[in-house]
Formats: sequence, C-alpha cells, structure tokens
Amino acid sequence: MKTRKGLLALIATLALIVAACGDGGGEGDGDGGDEPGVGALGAIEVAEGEPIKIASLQAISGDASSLGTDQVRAIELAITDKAEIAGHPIELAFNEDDLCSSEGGQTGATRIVADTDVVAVIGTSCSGAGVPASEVISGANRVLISGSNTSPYLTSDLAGNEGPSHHDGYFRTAHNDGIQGAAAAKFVFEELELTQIATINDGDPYTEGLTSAMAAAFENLGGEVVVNTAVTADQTDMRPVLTEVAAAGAELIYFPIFQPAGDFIAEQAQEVSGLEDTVLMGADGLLSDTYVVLPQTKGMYFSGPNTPTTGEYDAFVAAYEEAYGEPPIQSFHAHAYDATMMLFTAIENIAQESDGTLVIDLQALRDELHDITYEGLTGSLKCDEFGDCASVEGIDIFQNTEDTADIVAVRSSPIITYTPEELGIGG
Amino acid sequence: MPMLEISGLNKSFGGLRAINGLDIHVDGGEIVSVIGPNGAGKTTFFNLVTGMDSPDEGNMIFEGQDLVGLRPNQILQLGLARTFQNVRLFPAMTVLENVMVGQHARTKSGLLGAIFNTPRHRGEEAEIEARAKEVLGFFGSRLVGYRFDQLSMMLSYANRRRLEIARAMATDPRLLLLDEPTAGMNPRETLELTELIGRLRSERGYTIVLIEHDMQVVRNVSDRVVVLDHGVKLTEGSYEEVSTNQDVIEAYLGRPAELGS
Amino acid sequence: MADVEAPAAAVEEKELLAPPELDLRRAVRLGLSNAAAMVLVAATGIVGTFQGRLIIDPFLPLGLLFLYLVAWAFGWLAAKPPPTLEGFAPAVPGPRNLAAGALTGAIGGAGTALLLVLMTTFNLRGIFIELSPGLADTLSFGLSVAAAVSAIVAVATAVGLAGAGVYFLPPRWRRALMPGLMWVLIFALFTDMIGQFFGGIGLEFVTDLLFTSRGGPLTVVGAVTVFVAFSALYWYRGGRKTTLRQRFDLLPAERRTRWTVGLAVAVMVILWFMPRIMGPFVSQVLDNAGIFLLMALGLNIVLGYAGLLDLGYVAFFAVGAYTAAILTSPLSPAFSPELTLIAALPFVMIAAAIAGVIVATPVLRMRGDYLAIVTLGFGEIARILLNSAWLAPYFGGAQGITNIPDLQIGPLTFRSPQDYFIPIFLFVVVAAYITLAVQKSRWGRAWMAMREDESVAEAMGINIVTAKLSAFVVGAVLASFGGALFGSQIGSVFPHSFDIVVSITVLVIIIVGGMGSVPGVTVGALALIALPNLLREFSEYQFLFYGVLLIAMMLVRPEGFIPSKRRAQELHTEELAQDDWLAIYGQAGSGEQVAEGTA
Amino acid sequence: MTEATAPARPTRRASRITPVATFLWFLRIVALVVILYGSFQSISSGRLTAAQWRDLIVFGVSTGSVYALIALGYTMVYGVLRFINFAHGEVFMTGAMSAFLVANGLATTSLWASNPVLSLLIVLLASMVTSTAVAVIVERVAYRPLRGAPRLIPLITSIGASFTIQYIVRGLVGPSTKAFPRVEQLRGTWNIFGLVILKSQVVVIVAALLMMASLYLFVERTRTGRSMRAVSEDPETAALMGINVDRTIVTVFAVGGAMAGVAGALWGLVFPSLNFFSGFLPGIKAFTAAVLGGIGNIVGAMLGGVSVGLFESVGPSLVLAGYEIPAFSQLKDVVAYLALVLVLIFRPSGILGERLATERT
Repeated sequence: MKTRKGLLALIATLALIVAACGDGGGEGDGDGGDEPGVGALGAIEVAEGEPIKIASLQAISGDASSLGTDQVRAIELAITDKAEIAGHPIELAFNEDDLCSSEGGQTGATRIVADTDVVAVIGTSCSGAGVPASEVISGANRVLISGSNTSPYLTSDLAGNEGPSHHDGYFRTAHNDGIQGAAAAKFVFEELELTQIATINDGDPYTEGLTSAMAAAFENLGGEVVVNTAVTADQTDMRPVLTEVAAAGAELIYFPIFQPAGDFIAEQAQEVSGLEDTVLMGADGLLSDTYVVLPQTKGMYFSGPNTPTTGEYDAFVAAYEEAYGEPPIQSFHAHAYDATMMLFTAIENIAQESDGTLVIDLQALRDELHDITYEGLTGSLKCDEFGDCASVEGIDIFQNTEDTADIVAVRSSPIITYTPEELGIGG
Repeated sequence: MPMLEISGLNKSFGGLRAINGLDIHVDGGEIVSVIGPNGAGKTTFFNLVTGMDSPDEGNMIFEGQDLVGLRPNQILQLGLARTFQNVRLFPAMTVLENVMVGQHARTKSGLLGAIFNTPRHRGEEAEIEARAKEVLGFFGSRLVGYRFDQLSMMLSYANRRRLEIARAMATDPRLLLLDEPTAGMNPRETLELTELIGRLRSERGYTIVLIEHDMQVVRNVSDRVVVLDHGVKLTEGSYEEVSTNQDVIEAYLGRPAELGS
Repeated sequence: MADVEAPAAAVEEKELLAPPELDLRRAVRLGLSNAAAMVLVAATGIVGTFQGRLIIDPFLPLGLLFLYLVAWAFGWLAAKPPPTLEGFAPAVPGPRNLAAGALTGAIGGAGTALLLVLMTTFNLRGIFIELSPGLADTLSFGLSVAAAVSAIVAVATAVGLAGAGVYFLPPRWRRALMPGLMWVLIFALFTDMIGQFFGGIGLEFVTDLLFTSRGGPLTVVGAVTVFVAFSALYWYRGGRKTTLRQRFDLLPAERRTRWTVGLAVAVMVILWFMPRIMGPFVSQVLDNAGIFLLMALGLNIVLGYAGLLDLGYVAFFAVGAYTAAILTSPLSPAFSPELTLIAALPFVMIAAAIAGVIVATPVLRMRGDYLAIVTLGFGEIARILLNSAWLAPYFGGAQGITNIPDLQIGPLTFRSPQDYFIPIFLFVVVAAYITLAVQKSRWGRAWMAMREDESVAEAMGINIVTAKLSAFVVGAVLASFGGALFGSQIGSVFPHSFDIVVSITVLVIIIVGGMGSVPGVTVGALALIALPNLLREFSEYQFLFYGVLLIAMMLVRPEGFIPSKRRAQELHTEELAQDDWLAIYGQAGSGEQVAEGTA
Repeated sequence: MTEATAPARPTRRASRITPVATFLWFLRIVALVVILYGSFQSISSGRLTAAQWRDLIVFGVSTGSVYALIALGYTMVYGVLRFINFAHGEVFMTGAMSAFLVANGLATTSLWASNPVLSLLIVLLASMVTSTAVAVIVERVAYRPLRGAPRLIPLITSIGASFTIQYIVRGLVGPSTKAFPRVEQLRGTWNIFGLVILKSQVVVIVAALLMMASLYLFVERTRTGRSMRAVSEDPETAALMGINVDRTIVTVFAVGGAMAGVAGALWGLVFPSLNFFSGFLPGIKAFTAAVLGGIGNIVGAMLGGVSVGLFESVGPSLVLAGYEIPAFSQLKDVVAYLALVLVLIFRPSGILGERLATERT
C-alpha cells in the first residue's frame, strides 16, 4: 500500500513537472546549427583544415544489403574522386544502416543529424526508410539525396501534386516510379504489341508503387491489366498465383520485384500449364548478376534506369572493379555517385570562405540543389521543385538472352530507351 | 432433505468404469468417511462432485441445486470446497496469498478498483487479509507470523496439508471434501489432524466428507462410513457395522494391515 | 560475451555432478567446446566486425579481445572447482585447476589456429563469406601462418591460464578487479555515449582525459584510471561485512518503503533529465527502449503473472499503432477523422481490448505450449493482413500509413526524440504502477494461482475464463499504447515493423530481466534495446545475441537477473529439492490433464 | 477442448452451456460456411481448368510430404518430452543449407551431370549428417539440462536455440539467398497413369514415402524403437525397466534430425533456393501437420503433412479466390496459420488421435 501511495504521489509530481517542462516540449524543434546572421536554416561552419562531413544512410545489412552496399561504394568512390572542396577534405562521417525499414531510417537519420557538423546525407536505399528519414533530416535543416528511392510519395506524382511524404531538402537522382512504369507500359504495348498483362508486386513499397504506375499507364494506352496481384517477399511457392495468371490469360507478366521471389516466378512459370508462351518482364530490382545468369531468366525483358555507356561510366565501372574486386552488384551505383557529386558541386558553389573557415548556408544549399544542372553518369540532372532530379534520358528496356553472359552484357545492350518527353511526362 | 444427494452416478474412462451407479447422500452437519481400496473411485467421486470432471450419467443435487454441468468455480460458489490427495497448493505463492486466493469467489472488487485504489477496494483487501489470517490462526501457531510471507512450497509436508485445508476454509464452504487429509503424516500429526477435523465441524459448522485410509482416523471422526469398491457402493453405516462387513473385508483382503491398525 | 556463455553454461550444468578426479577429461571436453566457440566467433564474422573498434588506443581491438574473452571464460570454467556439499570444506584451488584452464585454452587456440591454416591454404570464402584475408591477418596478428599458429596457441593458453588464475585471487580482490575490468570495457564500448554524458553535464575535460577524442577509444591513461577507480570502489564495498541489500532488508518496514520510494524518485529524476543531457540520438534510443518496456510490462502481466506464453504479442502493438495512425493521420486511406493522439487513445484502448478478447477466447482451454504457437499464428496473421493488397484500402498495405502528426497536448508539441521521451516516460511509469497495483490485487492473485495450477485455481473459485481474458486485455492495452506512441513518434507505420522478432525481443526482455519483476523488466529493456542501438557493431548480431541469451538464462538463471523476490525463492532454494520440483510441476502438468481429460 | 465446456449430457439445459462453448460452436459453423461457400463460388466460376487444379493438388502433395518429414521431428520429440522443439525448423534449414553447399560444390564437377543419382545421394547424406548433428547438439546443450523443469522453460530455450542457429548460419554463409544448382535429369515431367507430374515432385513424394515407411518399421519393429515408445508412454517406468532414457531421447532427436535432413535435401528439389530464415515457416507448418495428424503418431504425421500441403496450395485458390480477394496468394500463410489455429481449437488430438500417455511431465 505504502509504495503505491508513493507511486501515486510520484505520478502527480511528474505531471507537475510536465507542466513545468512545458517549454521543454518545444525545445527540440530548432535542432541543427542555428547561427545568427545567416539563412533561415542556419549554416555549418568548417574550421581551417577540418573536413566537410557528409553521411551515408543505406541498407548495408539484411536482404537488401546489395542495394545499399553498391551505393556506399559509389559514395566512397565519389569522395575519392572529389578529394577536397575549397581546400577542405571530405569525410564520410557516418555509414548508417537504414535496414530498409522505417525504424532503420528513423534511427539512422536521428543518429546522423545529432552531429551538427554533417552537411548532407546520401540515402536512403529503400523508400520505406526514406519516409521518416526525409522528415527527420529536413526537420534538422540538412539535405537528403537518395540514389535509389523511387516512390512518388517522397516527391510528387510528376503531375505537380506534392507527394504526402515530401519534405523540403529531399532530393533523389533515381527515377520516380511514374517514369519507369510508363516506360515499361509503353514498351509492352507498342513494341511487344501485347494487350493483356498481369502485374505482380511483393508488397514492398517500391515494387507496389511501380506495378501500380505501370498498370495505370498501360490502361491509359488502351491495354488491359487482367491480374494485378501480389506475393510476399519470402514466398517460395508461386504456383497458385501463376495459375491464376494463366487462368486470366495474361500474355505478359510484369514483376518488378527482388530475388529470391523473382527466381521462383521465373522458375515456376515454366512449370505451370498455360504459361508456356507468356512473356516475363522484370525491373531494375532483378537486374543483378546473380539473376540474369539463371537459365530460367533467359528471354526475359527488364525495365531499368538508363545507365549510359559513356566513357565516364566505363571509367567509373573500372574504378569500381579496381577498388572492390567485383563489377557493380546492383543498378543504382551510378545514381548514388551522381547524387554525391551533385552535392559536392552545390556545396562548392555556395560555400563562402571567411579567413580559413568555410561557411555552408543550409538554405542556400537547398536552393542551389534546385537550381544547378549537373552533368552526371546518368545524364544531366536537374531537380524539380519536389526534388526529382533524374536524368531526362529516361528508362532503358533490356533483354536477357542466351548470349548475354552476365549483367554487364545485358546492361550494355538496351533494346530501346525512353525519354520522359516520349512518355509525356514533364521531366 | 439431505445436503448433498447423489443418485445413479456413472463415470468411465475409456473402458474402465470408475464410478458405477453410485448413490450417496450427505446430511447437513455430519462427517462422512469414504473408504475403499485404491482405485475404488473415491477421488473420481470427489472430482465429479466438484465439477473437475463431468459424469456420464446421474444426478448430483446440492441444497436443491443441480451440480451437473457446472464449472468447478460455480460449484465452489454454492459452498463446496475440497482438498487434494496429492497436495496441490500454489507453490510459488506465499502462505497468506494461497489463503487469500480462497476468498476470490466471495469477493468482487475489479481491476479498475485496484488500479485507482478505490476505498472500496482497499477495504476489501484489508478484509481479505484479516480473514485469511484468522483462518490460518485456526491451526494454532503453525502457519502464522513469519510463515505468512513464506512460499507455500517451502512448507513441511504436514503444513502443506494444513494450508490446503485453510485455503478450502477461506472459501466459506458449507460442505468440505477432504481427500486423505492425513496421508503421509506421522502419528502425532495424524492425531492432531483428527481432532482438528472435529473442530472443523464444532467450531465452523462445516459438513465434512473425507476420503481416508487410516482407519484410526475414520473410527474417531466419522458418523457414517461409505465403502466403495470398483466404483460401486459396497455398504455404508457406522464404523463398527462396516468394519465387520464380509464384503468389506474381502475388498480389503491382501491389505488387512489397515483394518487391523 | 553471451555468445560464449551458452555452451559454457550448458556444460557447467552437467558438470555440477561430475566427480573431481574426472577433471582432465572435463578440461578436454571444455577445450573442444572452447575451440568450437572460438571458431564460430571468428567464422560468423564477429571478430571481423568488431575489429574496427579499438578498446584502448594503440592496441587491443575489440575483435580479438572478443575472441580471447571466449578462451578466458572457458579457462575460468575449466578451473572451476567442483561444488562442495554443505558442511564439506571447499576444494582449495591447486595446480590441477591451472592446468585445466591452460589445457582448455590451448585446445581452443589449436582450433582457431586450425581454422587459420585451413582458410589460408584453401579458399573457403566461396562458402563462408566471413573468412576473408582481412580476418586471416587479424587472427595471425600479422605474422606468417607458421609463426601465427604457435602464437595463437600460446596466447590462448596464456589467456586460459589467466581465466583459471581468477580462482587464486583472494575473493575480495576478485570482487574488486573483475568489475574494474568490466567497467573499462563498458567505458570503451559506450565511448560516444559517455562523451555525450560528460559533455552534457559540462565536464568535457573528463572525456578529454579518458579518451583520445570524443567517441574515440580509451587512452592507456584513461583505461588505467577507470580500472583503478572502479576497482577501488568495489574493494571498499567488498570490505563491508554486509551487502547493501542485506542492510536494506534489516531496516524496519516503513523506512524501507521510504527508501524504495526515494530511490524510485531519484531514478526517475535522473531519467527525466537524461534526454536533455544525452542529446537527440541517445534519447531516440531511450524512446525505443521505453516503447519496448511498455510492451514488456504488458507481456509481463500475460506471461509473468498469468503464465500464458503469448508469442503473437506484436499483434497488439500493431493494433495500437494502426488504430492511432488511422485516427490521427490525414493520409489514412479509408477514413481519417484526424483526431489528436490524445483523443484517439480511448479508441486505441477499445480496439486493443477487443483484439485481446479475440485472441484470448479461442485459446481459453488450450495447453500452454499450444497456446504459444497459436498466438504466434495470430501475430503473423495480423502482419500479413496489414501488408495485404486485400486490406490495403483500409491499412495502406505495403505503403503503410504516413504523416502521422506529432503528439499535441494543449499548447505543447512533442516532435524531437527528446520531447517524446517525456510522454513515453510517463506512460511507462503509469504502466509500471498498474502492474504493481494489480499484482497485489484480487485479480493479480487469481492470475498467479492460474499460472501455478489452472484446474486447482478453478476449483478454488476462480473463473478461468474471465481471468484469462482480463490478463490478455490488460496486456493488449499496454502494448497498444506502446504502438500508438511508436507510430506517432516515427510519423509513419509500415507492416514491416510488426514482425515476429518484435514478440521475441519482448520475450527476451522479460526473461532476461526476470518474469514478474518490474525493475528487472526495466533494466532488461534498457540493456537489450539500447545496447544494439548504441553499439552499431552489435546490431548485426543482435538476434544471435538474444538467442544465446535466452538459452543461457534458462540454463543458469531462469529467474532472470533482477528476479522478483518470489521467483528467486522459488527457483533457488535448498528446501526445494529436484523431486519436490518434479512433484509440484508434475501435478501442475497432470492438473492440465484433468482439465483436458474432460474433453 | 471445447467439449470440456460443452454439457456432459445432450439433455443438459441450455442455461448450462457456457458462453465460451457457444462462441466456439459459432466459430466452427462460421468457418465451415465460409469454406464451403468460397469453394463453391470458385469452382462454379470455372476460373481454373481441371489441369490447373490437378497441378495445384500434386504440388500440394509434394510440399506436404516434405512437411511430413519435418513433422516427424516435432511429433517424436513432443511424444517423448512433451514440448515443442521450436528449433526443429532450423534443424531442417541447416540440412537444406548444407545440401546446398555440397550440391554447389558438386555442380562444378563432372559428377553432377554424369551421375546425378550418386551426387544426389551424396547431397542427401550431407544434409542428413548435418541435421542429425545439429539436432543432437541442441538437445545436449539446450534441453538435457532442463529435464523436469516447468514446461514453458524448455519451450523458451528452444525459441532461443532456433534464433541462435538461424543467426549462426547467417553469419557463416551470409544473408543472401542461395539458388540450388539444377539437376537436368529431373527437369520436365513424367506421365504416370495419365497424370502428368513434374519429375522432381515424383522424386520428392517417393523419397518421403520411403523414409516414412522405414521410420515406421524402425519404431515398430526394432528394440530401440520399442524403447522409444516405452519412454514416450512413461519415462519413469521406462527408466525402471532398465531403458536408458537419456540415450533413447538422444536417438529420438537424432532420428528426427535425420528426417529433417532428408526434408532439407528434398526441399532443394522443389524450391531451388533458400536462406537462413527458410526454416521458420516450414517449421510452423510442419508442427501444424504434426498436431493435425495426432502428436506422437507417425502415420498421422504423413497424413497431416499432406493435408497441410494441400491446404496451402489449394486453399487460397479454392476458398479465398471464391470471394474475389485481390492478391489472395499473399494470404497463403494466413490460410496455413488459420488451419493451425482451427486444428488446435477443434481437434487438438489430431485426425488419428494422440499417442500420448496421460501427462506425467
């Protein structure tokens, strides 16, 4: 009894303290290095000889780890290539794991912004992680640039409507699902001249967004989506769903998902009666070395962000192989590299030197990122008002044939490339 | 009319007929002993009466209430409480708590009462505790004082038996079913318990049915003895009548020690 | 560390009964386990991952430390004198103990050396991805393989010897030095947090003294300072005749309660100012810990009190999060009243209560272990449904529900992790209070009785149905609050967050902390949630760590680290011999049978 | 369980039927109606051709027989120790994983192509050895010290063991998903009595049946088998009869492990891909199978396994599709779990009934 009275008393006192700490409630709001006399968002000062700190927030463990590792490597390469900005070295102060989940994004972002010297964050790998991360980092007045988020939620639907999870200071060099979906639809409808398709996503925001974008575009073109279904990422037995697809009489299956689910669909599609001559089509999630070598994926089509085979790109790939002993393991390294480089350029443009100290005005940085046009590996990047910066060069369609031995071979021979203009989307 | 009226009770497990057309009645205020060789169905009989097991057939009327189909807690509500042959206390709860649990059915304050620590709840808690201590006091100095906060599993065997009886008493029963209360006790403890069973009636006014192997106890406490064998009632009557009954002796053949004792 | 305790603990358990003269064979067996453990630590990449972190500045990287900590522990175990019965003189540690320790260490070292040789001669990396050249360098101390082999064995032997040596320290020294070392480790591991702390209370110079840089490794000076300081402290405490606890227990009751309350207040005040001192990240971690603590307190009622092992507990968490999300977020797909979180809480409660009843009713008459697996099923079903395209129109499917507004109380807005610490903290306090209040109440007793022996409880007048339902409902409501706070703090909910591992984590928390013990659960939550977050290296091995911890706890301390008094007595009393235990629980078992027999 | 609350005699007054009982009856009826209506809808809609239904069924049977093999481990351990060996799914996974590693090694050699049978046998052996070893070690480390402890304690330990194994494997071979090399000889179909069946599935079903049969003989005929049954009947008495309980229990784990190993190897044929987490779901489903077939009942395990396999392969297309639920195959596992829940509520003693002595543990 006594203790309980004590506890009651406690709660009362605590309640009082809350009231007292009322202002405390608001306190945290203005996090981030507020400095007098600079832009509304404050500025970050880098003292003589100190490094400019940036951070990476990518999926480096778990199933999506290849997606993140690929980009972390690209960021590291970019830092090596850039070496320094206005005489200050560049430091990758954090290499956080977004775990490809919202908590991961939240915790990682919070950890990063806790260090008020970090100018910008390159990430996240997964849109799911991007949602909270974008909020946290924007709230802390820094910028977040992603090389692989594609969900329209984070920016806009490309028709001028702000995405629900868009926050100022969020940018991305990857393509908005809207574009890739449209490209895939256009290809299937016009080039393959198929009118009945099925789409399969795996419940991941990225794949789900992409399939619905594709489906919408395809129906606009006059085609029919006979099945728009989903599997789970850890599902091994695709026969029921494939049987449904067969029953619905789809001529093509578009499944922009990841491995291993992608393996099973390709594998088991051969075993389900009624799918013998149904065309399979995946997206960049499956454009990996481990996938295209599988025999059952020969003849498959893929839609994927355009990675130009320019001289610089080859040079980059060479550098990548030289540094990490293997060719790029996923499809967003170039975007991450561009994101990082674009950031550096922007910093370079707006940073002011005052007796050795470099002052980076955060508001100015955001504005600059919206203004500049950056010529990168993935083409020339120009960020719209919602932070979509992806190259206007658009989307490639690849085919994996018997004579494409590995991913490089596949990537190097796109069947067709769509520009946003062709897709009727204002880039 | 009798307090507990049982007629045509049947229960079989698989092929085995544990209780076979049993008729037993218990009048208010008497002490009835149920005896019989192992496997005679004595404990099954208790399980059926307390609803821990449901009969295949038969009627069990307690003070005009049909017991068949009631859950054990509902039956206890009506005023039947029991102890167990192999003492079954709540080992990880203190002596006091064990007895306090006994009053669960007689009290009613709810969770919210506890959370907001309402006066009503506090009052009831105090009552429960006082009552529990009073009940434990019934066993003299054995279960009081520092014992209150001891885990029941740490008690001696005899004390566990006593505690079990105390727990049953705390439920304010009118009919008390004791399953071999003296099993595993030394003669002194047994004697003590025998006299205690007497007090249970005289001071508490309980009607008592007990299963017992120790004929000493049976002779000393019971007004009436019921002999079961293979689920059938062999005979009933005063100890003297029963102990001289041929069938009973046969039923006990091979284990005369107990009768002789 | 726990990685090594599991095999160790198991062996120890068995060896308790082994006669002393066997201890050579015992040493060999332990040695083999040691080898296995060390090889696993190396091959699972623990060494590699932790290598990056220096403990003390120029030397001693965490990876190798970890590896040889294993050898140390096994050496210590091997030298452990066999338990002596009451009244017998305790065995005096002699050379044979040392030998045992050394041997164990040596075998362990040999195993590791073998691994090194294998991985350098064949290319195993195709199979075991962690066996990288980098690891080889680490293991071989940068020596040539040949030299390394002998070096490793030598070091391992020495370490094993050291482990055994512990028994030769006089007890008081042991009790002083071991914690000293432990604290050095703690300082080294939580370097950035400690830096934060001293910074927060304006004592940067301490940080500068101890660490090379903020967040950097300890300097030699720092390490020595910490070691000496803490050893001294424990030395002083070791001098006392009675431990604090004993003297506390001797106090008269009302003074004791006064102390407890005082202590509680102190702790809370500290926790209160924590976020301000610790800055956003640590607060974020504390918030997570708090939310899990909220769940743990709930499960503590369901499992700790009522003895119902609910493996689908995450479902209630999800119900809370999603109900709150739907009611508060402008983006909730189907219907969005856009209430404030406070206004939504009553509905969250109701939803959780309903969920509790839905889960509880079918399992009312089920065996304990069946109940576990069925609840697990419910948990998974909840997640899959939330993620399904079918219910996406209501729950947003994979896209989850975003833009959950910040917590608003009157004029106050809670946004940053520091802010959120306040409401989470308050909820935890309330939950803890409820747990304690209910435990002492009629229903608390009913639950415990049910846990002890269901059929007897029923025969003693407890309505099993209501008892189970109420336990589930209370647990569900607490978890749902956790969920609501979780959602509004992160600002979005995705089905992905409500995985079975959440249930398991909560389970681990209360097992480690101690079933039915509120302080235990609190510490458990802080340790198990905060640790992996603060030590990023750990996060990859988090669940390995949890798994080993579960086994180790069950084997060595089933009552948890900070047991409720009752459980401690229950599981560690001499009066309670094994057969008693069997008898008691055997009856509990057969009790269930009676209930089922009627089926 | 429900009957416990249901009236003892049909003639009982309604007032005596407890709310719980009514609720459960209600649940039963609802479940039944839902299933029947759904199946009727989807069949009458004629969405799937007979051939497609047949495919689903055959596939269900082959998956089911893998579940059955795993289920044996649960059923035997539960029969003897009365607790759910949660880690058994992981035992299976380690088997599958080692099968993969060996197969991958062999695939680079000529043996794989030239002599598939031999190489498959090697793979099988590898996975059996691994699983058996893991099972025995787990028993030794995690369970033996806990004999006679309260029921929940070994259950919790087994959860711990399960996670430990998962993440050790993850650490060793990495989180990535491995793709089994393919056996060309097993591609394509065979025509058996007019049934066109994938070769791999035929192999799986046959192999499973063989293992079952041999295990059955082992348990029913051999001495060890008898002692197993004795121990599961009543450990104490068995011990008094001079049976070495500890050794028998180890044998039980070993045999269970071996069966899981076989399952692991076969798994590679049906689903040529796995990762460290692949053991969890099959584990749960196999447990369902064990309960459904009747705990401690070997023939039951086979039955249960096949039925669970059918539930999840046919169930979604049959029932859920009937209600035009979009993307119903996402709910495949929901079907499996619901099956588990319903079985445990309404038929906890399984189809063929439990082979459990009245509880003594």
